[in-house]
Amino acid sequence: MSANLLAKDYKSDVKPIWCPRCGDFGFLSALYKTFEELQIKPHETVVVSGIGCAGRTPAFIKTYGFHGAHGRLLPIAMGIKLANPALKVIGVTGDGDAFAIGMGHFPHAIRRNVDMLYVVLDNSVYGLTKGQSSPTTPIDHKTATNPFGLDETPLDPVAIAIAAGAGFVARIFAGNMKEMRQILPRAFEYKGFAFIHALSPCSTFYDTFDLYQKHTRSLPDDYRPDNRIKALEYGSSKEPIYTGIFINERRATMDEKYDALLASVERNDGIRELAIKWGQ
Amino acid sequence: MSANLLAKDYKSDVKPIWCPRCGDFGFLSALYKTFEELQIKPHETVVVSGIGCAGRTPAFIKTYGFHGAHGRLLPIAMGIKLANPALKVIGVTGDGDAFAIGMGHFPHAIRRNVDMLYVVLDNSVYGLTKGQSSPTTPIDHKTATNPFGLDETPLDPVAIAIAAGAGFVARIFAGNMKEMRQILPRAFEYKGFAFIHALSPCSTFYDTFDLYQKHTRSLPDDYRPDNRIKALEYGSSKEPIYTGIFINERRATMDEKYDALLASVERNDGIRELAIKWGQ
Amino acid sequence: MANDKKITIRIVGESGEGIVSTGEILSRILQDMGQRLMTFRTYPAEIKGGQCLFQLRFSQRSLHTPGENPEILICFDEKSYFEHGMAKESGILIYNSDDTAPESTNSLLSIGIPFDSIAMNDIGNIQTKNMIALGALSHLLSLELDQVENLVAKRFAKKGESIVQANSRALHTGWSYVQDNYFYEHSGIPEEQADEQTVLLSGNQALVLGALAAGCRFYAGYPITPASSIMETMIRELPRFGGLGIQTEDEMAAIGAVIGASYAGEKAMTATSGPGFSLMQEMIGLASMTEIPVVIVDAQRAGPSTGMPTKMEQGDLLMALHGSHGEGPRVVMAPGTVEECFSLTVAAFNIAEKTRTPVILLTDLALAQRMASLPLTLFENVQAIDREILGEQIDGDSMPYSITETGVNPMALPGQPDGMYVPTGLEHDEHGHPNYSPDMHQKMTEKRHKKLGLAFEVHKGFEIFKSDEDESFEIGVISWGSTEGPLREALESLRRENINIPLMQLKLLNPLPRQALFRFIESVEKIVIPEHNYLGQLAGMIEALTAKPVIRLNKVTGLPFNPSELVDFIQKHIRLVPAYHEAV
Amino acid sequence: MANDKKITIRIVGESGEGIVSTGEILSRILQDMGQRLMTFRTYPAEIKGGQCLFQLRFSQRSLHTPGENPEILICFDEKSYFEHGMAKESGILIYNSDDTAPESTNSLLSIGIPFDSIAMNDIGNIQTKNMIALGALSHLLSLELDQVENLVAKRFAKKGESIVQANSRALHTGWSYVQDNYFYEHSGIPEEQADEQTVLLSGNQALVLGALAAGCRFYAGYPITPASSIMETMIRELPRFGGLGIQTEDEMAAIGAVIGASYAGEKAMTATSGPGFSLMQEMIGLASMTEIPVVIVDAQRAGPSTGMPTKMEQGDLLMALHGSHGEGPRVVMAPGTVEECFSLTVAAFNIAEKTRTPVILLTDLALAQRMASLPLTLFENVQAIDREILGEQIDGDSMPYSITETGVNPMALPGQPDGMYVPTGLEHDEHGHPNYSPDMHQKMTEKRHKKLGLAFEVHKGFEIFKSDEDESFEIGVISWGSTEGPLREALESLRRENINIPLMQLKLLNPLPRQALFRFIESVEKIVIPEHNYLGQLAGMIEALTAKPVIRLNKVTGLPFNPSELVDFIQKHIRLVPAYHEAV
Ligand SMILES: Cc1ncc(C[n+]2csc(CCOP(=O)(O)OP(=O)(O)O)c2C)c(N)n1
Ligand SMILES: Cc1ncc(C[n+]2csc(CCOP(=O)(O)OP(=O)(O)O)c2C)c(N)n1
Ligand code: SF4
Ligand code: SF4
Ligand SMILES: [Mg+2]
Ligand SMILES: [Mg+2]
Repeated sequence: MSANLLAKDYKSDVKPIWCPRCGDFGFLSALYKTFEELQIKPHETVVVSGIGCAGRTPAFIKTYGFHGAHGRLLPIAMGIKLANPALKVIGVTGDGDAFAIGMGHFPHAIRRNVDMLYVVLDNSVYGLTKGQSSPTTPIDHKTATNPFGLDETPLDPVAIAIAAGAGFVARIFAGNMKEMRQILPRAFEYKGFAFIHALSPCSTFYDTFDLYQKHTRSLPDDYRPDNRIKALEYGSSKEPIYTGIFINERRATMDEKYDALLASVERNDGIRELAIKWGQ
Repeated sequence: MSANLLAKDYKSDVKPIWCPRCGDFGFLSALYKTFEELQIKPHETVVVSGIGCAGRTPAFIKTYGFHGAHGRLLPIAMGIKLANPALKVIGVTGDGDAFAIGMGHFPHAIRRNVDMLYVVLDNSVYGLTKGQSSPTTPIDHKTATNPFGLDETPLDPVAIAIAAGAGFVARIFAGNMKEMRQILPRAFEYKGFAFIHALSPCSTFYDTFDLYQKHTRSLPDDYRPDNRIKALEYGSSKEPIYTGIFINERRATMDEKYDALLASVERNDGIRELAIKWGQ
Repeated sequence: MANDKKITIRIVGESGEGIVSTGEILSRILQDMGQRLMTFRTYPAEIKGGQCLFQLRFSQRSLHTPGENPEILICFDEKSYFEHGMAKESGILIYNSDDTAPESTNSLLSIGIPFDSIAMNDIGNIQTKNMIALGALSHLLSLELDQVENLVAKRFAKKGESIVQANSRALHTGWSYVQDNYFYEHSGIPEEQADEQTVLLSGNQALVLGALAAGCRFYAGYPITPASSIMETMIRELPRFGGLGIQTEDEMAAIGAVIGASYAGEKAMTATSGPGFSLMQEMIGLASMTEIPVVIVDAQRAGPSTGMPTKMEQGDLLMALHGSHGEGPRVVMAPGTVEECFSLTVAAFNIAEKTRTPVILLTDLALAQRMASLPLTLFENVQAIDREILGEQIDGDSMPYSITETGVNPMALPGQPDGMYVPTGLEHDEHGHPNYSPDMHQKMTEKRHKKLGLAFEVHKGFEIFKSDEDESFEIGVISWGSTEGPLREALESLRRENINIPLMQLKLLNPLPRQALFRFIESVEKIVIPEHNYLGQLAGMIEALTAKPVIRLNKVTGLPFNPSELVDFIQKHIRLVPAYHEAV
Repeated sequence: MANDKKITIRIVGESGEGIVSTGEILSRILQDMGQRLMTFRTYPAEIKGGQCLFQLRFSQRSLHTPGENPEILICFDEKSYFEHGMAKESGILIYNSDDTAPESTNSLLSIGIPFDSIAMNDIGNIQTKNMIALGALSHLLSLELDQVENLVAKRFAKKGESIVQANSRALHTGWSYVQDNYFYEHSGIPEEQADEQTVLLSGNQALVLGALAAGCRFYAGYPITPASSIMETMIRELPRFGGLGIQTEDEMAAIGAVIGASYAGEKAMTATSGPGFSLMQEMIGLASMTEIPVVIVDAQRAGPSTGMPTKMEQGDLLMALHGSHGEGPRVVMAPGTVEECFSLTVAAFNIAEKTRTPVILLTDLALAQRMASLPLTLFENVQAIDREILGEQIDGDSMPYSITETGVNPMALPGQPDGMYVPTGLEHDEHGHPNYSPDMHQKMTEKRHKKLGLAFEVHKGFEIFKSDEDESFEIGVISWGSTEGPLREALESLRRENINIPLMQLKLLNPLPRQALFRFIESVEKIVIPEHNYLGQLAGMIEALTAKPVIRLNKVTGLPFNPSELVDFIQKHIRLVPAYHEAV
């Protein structure tokens, strides 16, 4: 295990089943490279996912992983991290999985500050189930389930994350490899719940590649990721759509608090003694 | 039905089962009075709830109602409103019901802009199940499930509602009848999804009455509820805790969009014809 | 008489090569020609890649299955041949001679066509491979090429003139290739028209029509294979019927909205598949407890968990009956055919409204996606039953949950003066007020269960297929859901060998038509129950009810039974002593 | 010999009057005196208000039930008397003479004490009513008043000296009131000590001890009656065992976290009741599919929906077996006693770890809250089984899901080099890679089901109670869960009338101990199955398995069977021809 690992060493022998030009390829490739850069230990890493095209990611990576149920990535990831805090836990999934059926867990993972990286590959559509609306589909985009444009105002995941109090919030675009390579290592280094909103076009059902190419812009050089109100302003701007790190603030994580507790608490003296304590 | 209805006419013959001094009494009484003030028609009103002490509210009101399942108030309320847009739909429930198990529906009801009033009676604790932590319990408050202070940063429901794009967001304190009487009628008049964060102490498991008496303050007179960034600043202030209307902005509601669609769409020519259209 | 002739055509290739659209176009043409069709498809769960199969069978009579070994197999690559090729010697093979020719073909005639080179060199568009194949097929079946060309043009009109042109050229090239290089004596398609007008519909389409015909005016759902197309169609069509369909954030929201809408007076439905159905269980209990009529479709797929999202199974029967905590009775129905996807959906709504109980409609992936020719008369004179509304009947005695003789009370609808009540998931008294007294719970539990019996006023719950007037049989088969088709075909072929086996197809799984079941079971010595699940879920129910052991035939491969394997199964088991299922 | 004497005491009054704390203090005192106890409580679902009952029974021998008609009834108001008073003539009644005296008492001796006026005027604190009662009781039972005083002082120490003082005065006043005004010849509590050391624990406490003893080190849950105290205790105790317990945002998160933690190597558990259990179903299927061992406790309450949150029922058995879509096998166990709440929890973990399958432990509200005296030896030498870890065994052949003889593979744990794999809810091959081939699904389905059989290596799955060496019986009873206690008491009393009826208590409900069941059933002519549900859920399972009809005894009132009603039931049914359950 001591030899230098290359990006390709992190590829599993399952071939991605994604369509040609799917945005998820771009992210996956940035991830492999970040693994190489940081020399991430495969056996101490767990990539957890939900269900969807994006949710297939763990199968393509040669680390531990968990391809769970639709919308339940965050609880599973939390359980893994709490059971073994030495593990590096990375969640990767799609916008439907994260913000529709999985929405209920999002603010809670944030407020618990579970130490993990959570990347949502947002293509603003349901890819795997073939083109229905997702919580981030723009109103004017007609889909299989929005034939009349009756749809709803799209959610702004970055705004929600900031409002819920996340300590690390960033946006990347799967078409911008250079920036992904800058941001991913910082997200990896962050201790706590790091959320990355990854714009990752679906070439088959909603190709927004050119759109994002045109409308995304990196945060200004003098932007400092330490002010929530400002973060909200930039994070929810529609024109341009900013990419970069909106918030980067450290606070105690769930496993740190738990470690402190374990260190402070008196050890038990066995089941029999506990039974006596309760029962006599 | 034409005679003037008094607050007491809105009381059902089920007596509230709440503990003495429960904050929910204050809200309920303000609600009865608002009904009287606005001469709300009992049979055109539906009070929907989840499960919990707060969730018992519909039983005490002589209108239509629905005491549903834990966390599912919003979908049920949406179904009622869409099936019969003439109804006035009011959701009343507790903080656990709304922001723990029911969290996943909250941003979606907001972005759909379902025309309803949603009041969450927040006592920062699970009342009915006897004193466990809720998503809004402060870290330093020890509960049956937070004996070590390992708990998480409490959620800020007003911030989440603003980030999700709600058109009407207010906070009231069940101990401030005067202000409730001012705000409730405005929320009733609002067309769209109106969210009220109601501070309503649990006298049995977490009595915050004095605390809120001391720390709440009405929004400054010159506050204008038309700016999200400002709303977030005031809404998430911890000292003082502001009460009042943070945001009040009109946008098209789900039923309005749907009405427009119904008016524009060509009527069907029967099942047989549809079968022919599809099948030949 | 060519009347009874059935032809099966199978098209296999890599997903993305236009397998399904070729099959669908061909189906439409045959439908236009007055044939009766049935189709089958199976494909991978991924968006792109993997082997894919489309099969169609046609005849002038109604069909029970989409056939087994094809008379004609079109095969775009060798891999597909090995996955989906012919099992025994039969028919004509058309293969891609630019790919490796299938090594071990069992076909009587092999036609190699260089699809890739023709598409690339002659037509200039690799996407037209499937049109070349369709042209070749048209020749083999002596279809009117004009007609084929028109249909193809219509289907691809949106893609622009140049695509339409390329397709036409490809069709002609394929046609000529066979004409020029092979000699094949085809019998052609019988001219004689089937006697009724039919339409070619998928199971999901028929189900949507049933819902609309029954008066469903609210739909809420969440995408999931194979139920998504129900949602997509309902959302598109409902406004034209004055209703509304929406996509929600998850399945719990979907069933919640449906319960709310029905409480407020609309007939309402949701459709999902296994994982979503599991998530709905708590809320189904709420509907049962509050007595709000709702219809829930579970288009079963292979489980457990995410399972095999594009394969069929019948694994959810027991969950449909018992999937919620406590005992919240529900009616459970299962259509066996595409036709019943229509008629049982109507019945499901009628039963829901009549009994004020959730009704679960169990279909499966194969049935949802199967296309079949249905008589147009099916869609005429549909009887929709509406719930009893409190209306003018209000008097001192009428309470929302009073314990009546049938157990059912008229519903008050919000908006209606003086009918105010608050449904609750808590146990309640006749006013709907929470009440936990021992007596009340016992009585209300009985009331909720008793209502189910009313289902039989809408549907008798079963159908028996037997050819003669025999009164008793050595063996009898009981089935539910889409095993009906292959079983009928299997039993018909056994009948030709003078083995008479009656089939009882159950349509109501809860409540079960007990008396008919007892009569049927008394008429047979041994009971065989074939199911696409591991446990023998119906088998267990029948054993519990009748205290009679059952011979189980279980297949969990994700693929429907073939009539011939059923014949083999039955012949093998017919001489065996009934035995308990030995697994576990 | 006073050995066999059993005394039952019932305390009833309005919720909030200290009914439960009086009962608990009295129980502790009796426990200290070497008595064996069993308790029962029932109370309204509201936080305040409604009638509440605490009953305790003690003896020098182990008890099966908390008794029926009390020897002593303390009653704080007339309403409580009518809801929870005495059924037939028996015992002593202590009533509140400041309230209306119960009109129709069946008691042999009535003692009226003006609780309100004494509390207000003599003690100056209305809250001390229950202490006056406890004082009176102490006299009737000739308890050591000092001892009672000490225990009360300890319990209320936190509330401050003045409360402790008031309580003491109230105790003395109650004691004197009876001494001064009534003459009652009491036999006193037997001096003789029970032969083993015991502890008084609730079902939930015993279950928590079982989990800790089995090595559970991760807990995640969501509040719900009657499971909340399991969570609260686990959260408090786990850190002292090096583990962690958390409250999650809902039940799906709870089971998700538990699956994640177990995948990462910790033995993990969640506990809930009906509504939460319904919500967990999809994820239980995931655990089954990915073969991650987890333990799920469903403390059943009366359903459906929110139902009666403070009442007991056995309505979730079939959901425990079949509540998820597809067929994701789970092991289902049900303790019948508080003692088994400990021992079967240990077994549940052992089976989960051994079979890599979710194990569901069905308790119920009455059992969860029942307190019983357990021998301390129970907590000694507990055998915990750990999952097989991949460890050093890694070689070319070891795949995470290879089809082994037992069906079970050693688990690789994240952190362990070279064991990397990705569990998935999709059907998968032996490497864990998604695979939908017909063969693979059939094989993997078999593998997942086959493993269940290993459960019997941990627990034989049943217990048979019969008094003699008879080989065959006219009638035999089969039961599961907390009906065991009243049944044993009922059958013991029948035995005294020379009616010998054997009882088979099932502890493993899935897989069922078939061979033992068949043997048992062959030894009896008729089978009776009493259950607290409407359908007769176990009854149906037994009928399906054995093809033998069952006499069902169903009670859905939210209250446990009394031995005497079981005796009546059995005597009534014993002469009847077995009949199918007629409901539905
Ligand atoms: C409980 C449940 N409901 C529905 C589905 C069907 N389903 C699979 S993936 C998916 C959504 C995919 O969309 P997204 O999360 O945006 O991922 P993408 O495919 O776009 O990457 C759905 C609805 C499921 N597997 N489970
Ligand atoms: C699915 C489900 N899980 C758990 C419960 C138990 N339960 C009832 S009310 C409640 C929470 C009550 O807290 P909150 O919503 O804050 O209302 P409050 O009682 O404080 O007014 C819970 C967990 C339930 N009824 N259903
Ligand atoms: S459907 Fe869209 S999201 Fe899915 S693999 Fe294809 S391009 Fe990617
Ligand atoms: S427990 Fe708390 S929230 Fe519930 S009724 Fe009592 S005071 Fe109100
Ligand atoms: Mg997506
Ligand atoms: Mg609360």
